[in-house]
Amino acid sequence: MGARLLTSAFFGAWIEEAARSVRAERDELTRLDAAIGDADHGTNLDRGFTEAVRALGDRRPATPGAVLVLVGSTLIRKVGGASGPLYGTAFREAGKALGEAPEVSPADLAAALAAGVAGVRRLGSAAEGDKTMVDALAPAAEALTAALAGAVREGPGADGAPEAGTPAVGRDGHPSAPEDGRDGHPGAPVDGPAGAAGPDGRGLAAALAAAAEAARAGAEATIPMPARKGRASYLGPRSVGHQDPGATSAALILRALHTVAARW
Amino acid sequence: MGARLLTSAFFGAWIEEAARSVRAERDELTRLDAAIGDADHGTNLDRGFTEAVRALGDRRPATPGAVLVLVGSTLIRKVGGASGPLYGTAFREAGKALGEAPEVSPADLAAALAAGVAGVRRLGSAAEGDKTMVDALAPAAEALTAALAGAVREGPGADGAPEAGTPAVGRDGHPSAPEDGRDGHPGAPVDGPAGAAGPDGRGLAAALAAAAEAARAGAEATIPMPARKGRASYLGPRSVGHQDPGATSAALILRALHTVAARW
Amino acid sequence: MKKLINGAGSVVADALRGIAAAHPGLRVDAENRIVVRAGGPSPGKVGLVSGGGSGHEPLHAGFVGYGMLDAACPGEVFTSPVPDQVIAASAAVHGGAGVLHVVKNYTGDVLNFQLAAELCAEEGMEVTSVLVDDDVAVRDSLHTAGRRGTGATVFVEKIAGALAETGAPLAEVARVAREVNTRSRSFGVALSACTTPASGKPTFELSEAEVELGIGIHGEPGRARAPMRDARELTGVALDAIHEDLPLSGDVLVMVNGMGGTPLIELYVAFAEVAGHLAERGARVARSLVGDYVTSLDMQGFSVTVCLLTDELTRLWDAPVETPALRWGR
Amino acid sequence: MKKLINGAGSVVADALRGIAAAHPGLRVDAENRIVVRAGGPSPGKVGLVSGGGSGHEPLHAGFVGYGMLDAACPGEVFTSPVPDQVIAASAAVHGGAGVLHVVKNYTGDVLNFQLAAELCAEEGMEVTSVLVDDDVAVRDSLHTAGRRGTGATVFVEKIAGALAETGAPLAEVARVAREVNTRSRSFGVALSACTTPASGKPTFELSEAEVELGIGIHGEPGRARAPMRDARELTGVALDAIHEDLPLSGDVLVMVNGMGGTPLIELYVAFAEVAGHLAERGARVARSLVGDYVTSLDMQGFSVTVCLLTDELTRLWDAPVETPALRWGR
Ligand SMILES: Nc1ncnc2c1ncn2[C@@H]1O[C@H](COP(=O)(O)OP(=O)(O)O)[C@@H](O)[C@H]1O
Ligand SMILES: Nc1ncnc2c1ncn2[C@@H]1O[C@H](COP(=O)(O)OP(=O)(O)O)[C@@H](O)[C@H]1O
Ligand SMILES: [Mg+2]
Ligand SMILES: [Mg+2]
Ligand SMILES: [Mg+2]
Ligand SMILES: [Mg+2]
Repeated sequence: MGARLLTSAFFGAWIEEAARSVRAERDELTRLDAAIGDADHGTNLDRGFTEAVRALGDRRPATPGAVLVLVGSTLIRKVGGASGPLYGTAFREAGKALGEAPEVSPADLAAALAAGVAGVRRLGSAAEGDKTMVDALAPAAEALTAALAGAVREGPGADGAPEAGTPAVGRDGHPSAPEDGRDGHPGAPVDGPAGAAGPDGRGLAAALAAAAEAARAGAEATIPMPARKGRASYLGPRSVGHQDPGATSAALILRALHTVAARW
Repeated sequence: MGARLLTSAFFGAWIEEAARSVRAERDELTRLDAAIGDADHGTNLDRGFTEAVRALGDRRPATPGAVLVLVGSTLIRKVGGASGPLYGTAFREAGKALGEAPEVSPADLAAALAAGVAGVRRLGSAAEGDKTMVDALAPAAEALTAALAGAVREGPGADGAPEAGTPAVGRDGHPSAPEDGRDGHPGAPVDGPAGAAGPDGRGLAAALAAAAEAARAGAEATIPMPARKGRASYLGPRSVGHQDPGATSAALILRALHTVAARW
Repeated sequence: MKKLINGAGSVVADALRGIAAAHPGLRVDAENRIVVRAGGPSPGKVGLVSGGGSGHEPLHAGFVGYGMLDAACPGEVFTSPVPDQVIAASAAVHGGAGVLHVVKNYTGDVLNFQLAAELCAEEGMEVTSVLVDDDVAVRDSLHTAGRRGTGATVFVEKIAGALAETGAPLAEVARVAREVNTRSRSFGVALSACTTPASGKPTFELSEAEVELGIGIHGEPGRARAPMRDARELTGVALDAIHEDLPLSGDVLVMVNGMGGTPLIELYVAFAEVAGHLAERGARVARSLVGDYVTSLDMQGFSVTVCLLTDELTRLWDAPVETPALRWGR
Repeated sequence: MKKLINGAGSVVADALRGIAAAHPGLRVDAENRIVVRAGGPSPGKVGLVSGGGSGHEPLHAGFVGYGMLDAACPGEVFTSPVPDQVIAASAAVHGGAGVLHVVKNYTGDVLNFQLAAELCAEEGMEVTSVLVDDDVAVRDSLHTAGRRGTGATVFVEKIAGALAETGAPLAEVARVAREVNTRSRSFGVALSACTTPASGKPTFELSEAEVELGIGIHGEPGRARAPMRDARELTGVALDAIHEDLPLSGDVLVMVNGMGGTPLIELYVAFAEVAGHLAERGARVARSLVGDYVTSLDMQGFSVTVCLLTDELTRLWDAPVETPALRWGR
């Protein structure tokens, strides 16, 4: 569609796509949580996003900020566990960062994502490398900001972005994402004009492709880590070799954002 | 050895042989009890006969009758379950029937066995065909009495008697014993003089071979019966197709009696 | 088989040591294998003795204490106690007013308690036996072993124990015990078999899609195998079987009992459905127990026991009791 | 997976209906998903609120009643409750003297109770939180989630509840709660994994020859897998781990807790060994609990919790309590 600015409908579509994706991967998320946690992450998020979609259906807020705050509050009110308050805070902080504007820019979205990640870090006091959702969220926020800021090189095109059907769950334990996607120099491709992700939808889609890819790679990179936060930390070294369920769901949610932007 | 009369040493040897045999078949007895009862018959009898052997070792009573009464009391005091009082009563009644004689005849033994069976019937109020130990004990007592009374025909010799190594546990559900073994006309062989089991050991061994075979066949014949007494009766028709554990152990104990007589 | 034990041969003795260490109100006589109240016999009070195979904990030792049993005789796992135990227990609790034996209707229990009662009588003790036979899964007939004694044992012991505590005579205590039994019925369902320490193997095999209906408490298979169903339907089967035998109405005492391996959350799910089934039949849950009271080692499953209350039974149920497994009012 | 339930989605709601039907002394607020004492808040009494994931029954709803909790907030299976539940529970029990939140140290419980406490404060309630973190299997460090809260929760809730019943102020109740936690340690061992209704599969696989040492209460694997051993050795591992962290001596309160699928006879076997191990270290079992108190659905295994008693703690432990799972003195 190529709309310059993002409306509350766009954010609503994101949440619907995220809910679909979480539902589809629910059992896989629970399986990952069974390995190093308590086997409820898929059920938790499925319950939460289903409720979030229902809440948005009951009264679709007029502004993007209000959409995300409502989603965050719903997750806090319905999920429980560690992921409920953490994802809830992420969405609430992101929503608050968007303020009351009826439409927001891609740069606003990037700032909001960064605010959300900051909220998670604060609440959970987890750093990157602790084997949590932060390991997927933080590189994704950085990648999005960097891509929109123009630090994007030519690449293999949109094909390099994760497809809706590509599992976010790593299969082999070897992160395949380029390392520079994690340190502020994303190597992921854009299909907009080179040098800058313009305000049009295709540029945003490309930047979100980079963010989604960074999240996927970040999730996969949790495999060799020993956990230092959350339930998995009780396992100590035995948590090594398993992908973090929260990082995996974070990658799913970022992929949903790209999917929606790509058809916007 | 060919001793004409049976001493308390003979009865002690019987109990030792029975204890060995129960120990060897313990798990099989428990397995049979698991199918239609509560999976303890092997453990129960193993505990009981082990204690009986110990009791006889502590103070070997001077008379056969006292040996059996002590064995019976020990079984009552150590086994519990249904089989404890029933086997205990069988041995006590048999012992009481032997009176205080220091040595007893094969005919006395037959009368004692019959008295023991009567005790079991009275206490358990089980009839033949109820799928209990009575189905092995009753035909064995009858066969012994009949064999000693002379109703014994020539047969294939001692080879037809059950060997110590032959499992008393039926394998195919078709009793292989001749029917006349159960109605007072035992077809089992003797190796003594035809027409009568004389008072010598070989005649007694032959008569006990008939009794043991009748017990084995009686145990096997419980397979197609629906149980009407004991725990197996709770299963109703589902008890059909399984050999009764108590009948099986009764056959073992009778086989032990023959084994001891054969080498007496 | 993995069990938290030191060996199959010492399970009962080891557990008795644990009971002794955990409950100062009980005295464990390891040599005689009996568990009695620490205080000794109460003069003028009828002594209550029960017992049966081990593997059903808290039954019976867990019900020894004020207002319930005076002594318990634990046999080997799933094996009734021997007469010596019952005689020793009876002698230990005999306070001059006679002794009541509460016997679950199994051939082994009946025979061993019978032999013991005869010997007690020879020693001059007045003994009365009450048979518990509440399990409707078993057809009652003169030509069978008759119904099994299961969950109602808890009701009989609690209510008779309460009456005995008032100083009532033996005949009265036996009368109320029989009345509880007459007014109570049970039905059990297994989702899995149990494994005895001695055999080390499940007593039967049950697929993921099946349940055993009408089980007893010794790991014996039930009356029938049926497809697995939800809690509402499984409790419905149990209530139907009970109702058919003893029409349910009025105030009832209900126990939803776990067989040993069933999580409490599932027993509460089952209890919700049982209460609903009872209400549909016009009966009202006046008193209840939810938990593990009469178990079969590690078996997964449940049993339901219902007792039609009278004012007297309700009053005796509510009377104070102080045992390891049942306690209120003190 | 075979479970006595109506469906994975309704387990918690169905169990709450069962709790409501079984315990007239409790009021279940199905809409807010909280369980409170039937009487309502006691004016001038500190309100005690706890909660956590379901699947640990009787924890927490089974500890609501006189002398213990005022309200429990059950979350989904193994999922901490949401702040709304905690807020509703706090409001329901607030009698003007403030509310104590007893929180087991899990990221989810901590975060949800924290958000709830902030919102309670905004609504003018005085709330203090006490963190339970007794599990020595987890290394405590600023750079980890810290020790888990397990069995000591029962001790904290009982003892703080007893003090609250005397009308003690919030700071005092919080002080004694923290003291119980400081003096208590736990260690758990699994013989089998548990199966959550939602996943339908055991949370881990364990061979016949292995145990998991240092497990928590959510079906998570333990710190290490080790060869299966007998009850004496397995309890020795637990006691060693506890003793290393908190030297054991004097009078202790001990709980040998079943994980849900462990037969009581095995818990008594374990208790006998625990008492022996304690005596070897010069500690004496002054008070004890043996049974299922903090479970993990159908998991087979046990945990040991030891609390070094003081006279005050013993007195408060002995004070009357009347809840579904713990009752004495009334
Ligand atoms: N302190 C933390 N900071 C950030 N993320 C965390 C933290 N603790 C846990 N998580 C995330 O939460 C995920 C688990 O969520 P979930 O299974 O829903 O909750 P719970 O652990 O309470 O069962 C973990 O995989 C991890 O990504
Ligand atoms: N009423 C009875 N009369 C005779 N034999 C019986 C009777 N009841 C049970 N039995 C015998 O006892 C055997 C079971 O013994 P056992 O397993 O040791 O005791 P329990 O049934 O108490 O566990 C049965 O196989 C049966 O042969
Ligand atoms: Mg989880
Ligand atoms: Mg048996
Ligand atoms: Mg038995
Ligand atoms: Mg959880």
